[in-house]
Amino acid sequence: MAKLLAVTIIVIAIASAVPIVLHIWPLPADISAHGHLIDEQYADTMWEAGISFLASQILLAIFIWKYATPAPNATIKRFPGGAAALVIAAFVLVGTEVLALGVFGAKAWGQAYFSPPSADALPVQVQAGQFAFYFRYPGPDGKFGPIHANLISEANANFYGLDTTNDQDSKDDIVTAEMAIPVNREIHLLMHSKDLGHSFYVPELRVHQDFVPGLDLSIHFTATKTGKYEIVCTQLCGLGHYNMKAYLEVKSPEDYDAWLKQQAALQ
Amino acid sequence: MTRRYHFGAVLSAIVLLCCGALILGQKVNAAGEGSITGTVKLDGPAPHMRGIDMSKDPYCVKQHASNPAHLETWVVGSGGGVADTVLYLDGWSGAAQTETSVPVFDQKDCMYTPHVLALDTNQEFKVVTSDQTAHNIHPLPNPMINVGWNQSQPPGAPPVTKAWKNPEVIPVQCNIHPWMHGWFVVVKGPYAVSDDSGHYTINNVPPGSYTVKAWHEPDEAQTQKVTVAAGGSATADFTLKAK
Amino acid sequence: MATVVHEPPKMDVDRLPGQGPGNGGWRNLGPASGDLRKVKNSSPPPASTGIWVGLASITMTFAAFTSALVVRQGGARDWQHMTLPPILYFNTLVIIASSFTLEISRRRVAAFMGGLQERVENPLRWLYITLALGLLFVAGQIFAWRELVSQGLRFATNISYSFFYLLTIAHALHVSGGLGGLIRVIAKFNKRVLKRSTLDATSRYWHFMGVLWVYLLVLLWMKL
Amino acid sequence: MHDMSAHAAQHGAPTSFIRKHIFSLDHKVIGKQYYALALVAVIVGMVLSWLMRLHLGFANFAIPGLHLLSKNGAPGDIMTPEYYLQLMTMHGTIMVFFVLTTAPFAAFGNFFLPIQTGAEDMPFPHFNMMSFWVTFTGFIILMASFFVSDGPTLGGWTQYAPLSAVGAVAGPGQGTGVVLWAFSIAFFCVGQLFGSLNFITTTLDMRCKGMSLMRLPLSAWAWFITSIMGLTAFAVLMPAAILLILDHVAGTSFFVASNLVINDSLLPHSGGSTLLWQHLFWFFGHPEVYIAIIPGMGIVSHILITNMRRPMLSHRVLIYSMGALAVLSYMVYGHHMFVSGMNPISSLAFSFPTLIITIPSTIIVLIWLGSLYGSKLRINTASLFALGFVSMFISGGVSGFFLAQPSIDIMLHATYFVVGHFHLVMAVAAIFGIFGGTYFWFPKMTGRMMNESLGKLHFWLTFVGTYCIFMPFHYLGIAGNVRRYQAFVDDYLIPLIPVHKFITVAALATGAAQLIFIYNLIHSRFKGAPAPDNPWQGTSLEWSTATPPPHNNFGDKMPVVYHDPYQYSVEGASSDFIMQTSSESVHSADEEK
Repeated sequence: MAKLLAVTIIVIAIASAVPIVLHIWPLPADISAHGHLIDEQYADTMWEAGISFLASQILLAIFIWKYATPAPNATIKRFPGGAAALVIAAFVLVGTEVLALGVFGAKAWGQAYFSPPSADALPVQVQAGQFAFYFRYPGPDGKFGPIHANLISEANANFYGLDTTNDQDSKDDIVTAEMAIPVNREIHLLMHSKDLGHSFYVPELRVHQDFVPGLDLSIHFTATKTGKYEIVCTQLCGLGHYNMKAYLEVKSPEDYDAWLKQQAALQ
Repeated sequence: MTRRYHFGAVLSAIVLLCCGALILGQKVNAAGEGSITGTVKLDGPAPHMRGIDMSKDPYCVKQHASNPAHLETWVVGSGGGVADTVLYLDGWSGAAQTETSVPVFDQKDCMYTPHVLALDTNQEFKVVTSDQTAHNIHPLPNPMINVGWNQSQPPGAPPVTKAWKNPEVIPVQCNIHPWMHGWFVVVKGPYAVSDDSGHYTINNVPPGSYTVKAWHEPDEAQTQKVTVAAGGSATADFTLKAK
Repeated sequence: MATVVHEPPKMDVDRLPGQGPGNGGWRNLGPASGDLRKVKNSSPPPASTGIWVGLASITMTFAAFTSALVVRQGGARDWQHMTLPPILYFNTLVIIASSFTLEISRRRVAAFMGGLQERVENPLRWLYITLALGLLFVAGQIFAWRELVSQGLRFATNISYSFFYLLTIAHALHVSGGLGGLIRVIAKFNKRVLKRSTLDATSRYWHFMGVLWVYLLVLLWMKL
Repeated sequence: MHDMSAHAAQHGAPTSFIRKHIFSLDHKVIGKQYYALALVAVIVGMVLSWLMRLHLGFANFAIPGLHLLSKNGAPGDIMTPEYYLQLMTMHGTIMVFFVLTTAPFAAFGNFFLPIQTGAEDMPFPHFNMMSFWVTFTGFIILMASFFVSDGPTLGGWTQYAPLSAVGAVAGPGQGTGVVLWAFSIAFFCVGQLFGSLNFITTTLDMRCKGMSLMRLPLSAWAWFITSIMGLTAFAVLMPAAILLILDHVAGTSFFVASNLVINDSLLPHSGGSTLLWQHLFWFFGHPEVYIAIIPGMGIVSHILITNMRRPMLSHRVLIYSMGALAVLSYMVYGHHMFVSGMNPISSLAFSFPTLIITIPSTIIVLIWLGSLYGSKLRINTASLFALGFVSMFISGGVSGFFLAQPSIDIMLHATYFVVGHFHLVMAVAAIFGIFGGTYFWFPKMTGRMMNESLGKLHFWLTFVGTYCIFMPFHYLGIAGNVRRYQAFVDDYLIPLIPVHKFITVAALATGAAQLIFIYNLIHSRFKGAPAPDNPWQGTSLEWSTATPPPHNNFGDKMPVVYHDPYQYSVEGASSDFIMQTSSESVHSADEEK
C-alpha cells in the first residue's frame, strides 16, 4: 500500500504539471505595454514553484516507498545533517528564492502602479454599478462635468447623474456602455463606483483594480493590439455579479475617432 | 327513502334559486355601471428618446438587431396620443378590490412589456420571462408603504406571482440589465392604461361624480372631474406636457 | 499596586486527584534526567493567569474599536466632534475612587484571611462601598446617555455619537460583568469560601476597567 | 474574576443525563460535542457544495426537489443567481467557522489538550461549557437564515462592505440575512474566546508534575499556539461584526460611504469607510487560515511520529516554526487586498512578510520529509491521511508563491487560482488532519476501533478525488476564470466549461466517498472492536490512561512525566517506545534537543 501511495503521489504530481508544461490553459495573451513584466515574473515564479512542488512531492513519495514496512531489525537512520541542515537549506534556498521573487516582483508592480500617467494620456472615466459598467469620455473640452448622485437615473439613461443644463463641462461628455480605446495610446482610467465594491479586470490587458465606493482611484495602461476584449467584475457585488461585464474594443486611432463621433451623436 | 329524495330536491332548488339570484343581481348591478373614456395627448412635439446600448449582454443585442431599443419614457403615437398613462379614480371609496384578472408583466427582449403595469390593491400579477438570459426583478417601494423584493428569474423559471397591498407608484428595475426600467402603478378601484394612440376606457364605474387622475412617469399627474350616469359613459381628455 | 499574597504552596506527588489545581504549571520545568527533586511544586492559580488572558482579549476588542475610530475619523469629512456630557468627568472620579476602595478592601480581606484581622465587618464594608461606587458609575453613564438622547443626539446622529455610544455601552457592559464578579466575591466572602485568587482576579479586572475608562474618555475627548 | 478552578478539580462525575451529555462540564464531552457539531456542519456544507457544483457544471440544471429548500431561490428547481451566491456564502461560512475551526481546534483540542498536559480538566469548565453552547447558538442562528423570507446573505464569507452593510436594497439576503450572519459570527467569536481562555490557561497552569513546556506533544503545542491566535483574532472579528450589525439596525455609517445610489435611489448613509471592513476582517481572516491549519500540523506531526516510530528531527524547530507562522500571519493580512485600492506601497510592504512566511512553512515540510527519511513507517489509515496532509500542504503551499506577489496577483486575484490555493492548503489539508485525527484518536475517544479497510478505501477515494477537484481550479484561474460567478457568460470563459463539468463529477464522487466515512464512524461507534488502552503504541499521556479515559482523565493517581514526548526506538530501552510516564531511565540522543 505504501508503494501504491508513492506511485499515486508521483502520478498526481506529474499529471498536475502536464497542463502547465503543455500550456493547455495559459495566461490570456498579453496586449498591454506593461504586461510582459508580469508575465516574466509569472514564468519565473512558475519555475520556482514548479520545481519546489515536484521535488517535494517526489521526495515524499520516495521516502514513503523506501521506509514503509521496514525489516524487523531495521534501525532508525538520521537524516544527514539533521534539522540544522534543513533549517539552513530552507533559509538559504527558499530565502533567496522569495527574496528574488519579491525584489523582481516589486519592479513589475512598480511599473504598473508607481509611475504617474503621462501628460498626454487619454482620460476615460469608468463607473461601476449593479451590474454594468458605463464609460465617460470628456468630449472636445477635455473636462468631465461633476457627478450629482441625486441625479443618477438609469431609468432616463443618465447613468452619471450629469446636469447638462447647468454644468458647462457636462454638455459635451460622452457616456457609453462599451469602452473603446485607441491602440498604443496611454489611457488614464478614472474609476468611480456608483454603489458598491466592484472591480475592473481585463486579463489580456494585465489590469485589475477594485472600485472603492467613496474613493475615486485611477490606473493607467497602454494597449498594444487591436481587438475586442472583455472587462469583467471580480469583486462580489450581488446577484448579477457573474454578468457584470462590458466589452473593450481596442481600435486604430482612426476607427476610434469615428466611433467617438458616432457615440457623441447618440447622446 | 322518499323523504331523502324530498330533502335533496328542496336543497337543489334552494341552491339553484340562490345562484340565480346572484347572477341576476350581478346583471342588475352591471347594467347600472358606466364607464369613463378619453384620450391622453402630448402638448408639443414628442421628446427624443435616447437609444439603449445593450452591448453588455450579447443576447439582448441580438434580440434588438432589427429594431433598436430606446427609452420608453414617452411613447407618443400618431396624432400625439400618449401611451402608458394610468387613469384612475382619485379618492375611490367603493369596493375594496374591483379588478380580479391576473395581468402579466413580461420580460421580453431585455425590456419590460408592458412598460407600465397598473394594478388594483391586492390584485395578483404574474412576472414572466421570455428571454434566454437571467433577469432580476427589483421593485423598490417606499418601505413604509409596501414590502419590496428582489428576485431573479433565470430562463425557463416559472412565473412569479405577487400583489401589492397599498396604493403606490413603484419603480421596478432589472439590475443585471440596468436599462430595464418599468413601473407598477398601484391604485384603489377601477383603472385604465392608455394605449399607443392615447385612448383609454375605465370600465365598471358606478354612477356618481369622480375625479379622474392621469399619471404619467416620472411624476406627472393631472385631474379632471366627471360625472358618470347609470349605464352611461363620461369623457375626460388630458393633455400632458413633457418636462 | 500591592504585593500579591500567594496561598502557601501545597505539594504531594502522589496526591489524589480532586484536591485542588494542577501540580505543575509554567514554573515547573522538569529536568531532563527525570530527577524531580528540583521541580518547583506550584503554579499560579489558574484564575490569575486566566484573568490576564481575558484582559488581553478585551484589550484586543477595544483596540479594534479604536482602529475603527481612527480610520473613520481620519478618512471622512462628516465627523462632527462631540462635546462630552460633563457628568462623564464625575463618573471618572467615581470609578477611580472605586479602584482605591477595592484595593483597601483587598488588603483587609487578605489581613482577615491571614488572621491579622478579626472582624469581618471591616473588609466587607469596603467591598460594599466599592460595589456602590460601581453601581453609581453605571447609573452615571445611563444618565449621560439619557441626557444626550433628550437633546436629540442619538446613535446615528453622527458617526462620532455612534462611536461614543458604542464604546461607552461596551465598557458599561464590561463594568456590569465586574459588578457581577464583586457580588460573587462578597457572597463567597460571607460564606468564608473566598479564595485569594478570586479576589485578586476580580480586583485586577476592576482596575483594568478603570484604566480602560480613562483611555476611552481621552480617546473620545481628543480630536485626532 | 470567576474562580472556577476549584470546581475543575472538585466536580465529581455527573449522574443525570443532562449534566453528563448535554450541559456537561467535562472537557471530553465538550470535545465530542464540538466534533458532532462539526460533523453536522460539514455535512450541510458539503451538500451545499454539491448543489453549487451541479449548477456550475450544468447550467440551469433542474435539481429535483430543490424548490423544497427554497421556493424563491429555486423556482421550478432551477437555481437562481442569488441562491447560488447564498449557498456559496453559507458553504464558506459554515466550513471556515463551524468545521475548520471547531473540528481540529475546539473538538480535538478540548478532548486531548488537558489529557496531553496531564490535567484533570480545563481550569474553567463553566466557560468551557458556555464556549460550546454559545458556538452552537451561533450555528443555529446561521442555519435560521435559510428560513427567513429572502434567504441567507449572498455576500460571501468575507462579507465585504458596503454590499454587506447597505441592507436589502443590495440584493436578497442582504437585510435580515446579513444581520443573522453577523450575529452568528459574533456568537462564534465569543464561544472561541472562552475556548481560547481555557486552552491557554490549561497549557500554562494545569500541566502535571514533570511536564515542562518542551515536553508537551506537538499537537498540544499546536493547540496552544492556535488558542493564542484565536484570542487575538476573534477578539477583532467580534467588534467588526458588531459594527456591521449597527450599520443595519441603528442606521450608523461605519462602512457605507456617502452618495451611493442603488435602483436610482440615494442611500441614507454618509462617510463610511469601505476599506475599514476589509482591514478588520482580514486582520482576523488571515490568522484564521492558520487557526484552521496549525492544529492540523500538530495532529499530523503527532500521528506521523507515532507511526514513524521516531521523533521529529527537531521538536523545537517545529514548535518555533509554528510560532513564527502565527506571528507572521498578523503581518501579512494585506495580501488579500493588493488590488483593493490600498496604497500600492503597502501592498509591497505586505508582500515581503507573505513571501517570508514560506520559510517557516518550508522548514516544517522539510522537517517532516527529513524525519520520514530512515524511519520505520507504519501504514494505517491515520498515517495515510497524515501523509496525504503533507502532500496537500505542499501542493497548496507552492501556489502561495504566486499570490504573495502583488504583480502576479493582478492576474490571479479573485480567480479560481485563489480558490484552488486555499482549498488545498487550508480546507482539504485541514480536513485531512481532521480525518487523520479521527482514525488515530477514535479508539481513545469512544473505546472502539474504526474499521481499517473502510478507512483505507475512504482515504484513496478522498485523496485522488480532492486532487481531481482542486488541481483544475488552478488552471481555470490562470486562464482568468473569476470566482463567485454562478454562470459563465463571458466569451473567454465559455471554453472552460468542460473543465467545470469534470470538477463537478469529481466533486460529486468525492463527496459520495465521504458517506463511507460517516458509515464507518457511526458503525464503529457502536459495533467496532473494543480498543486497547494504547492501540498505536504511543508515548504521550493520552495513551497512558484508560480507554476511554475516566471522568477525571487519570483515575486515582495523577501522572508524573519523566521524558520528552516522543521516545521511540531509543537504543538500549526495554521496548521501542517509552511512555512519558515511564520512570525507566534511558540515554536518549533526542532528549531535550
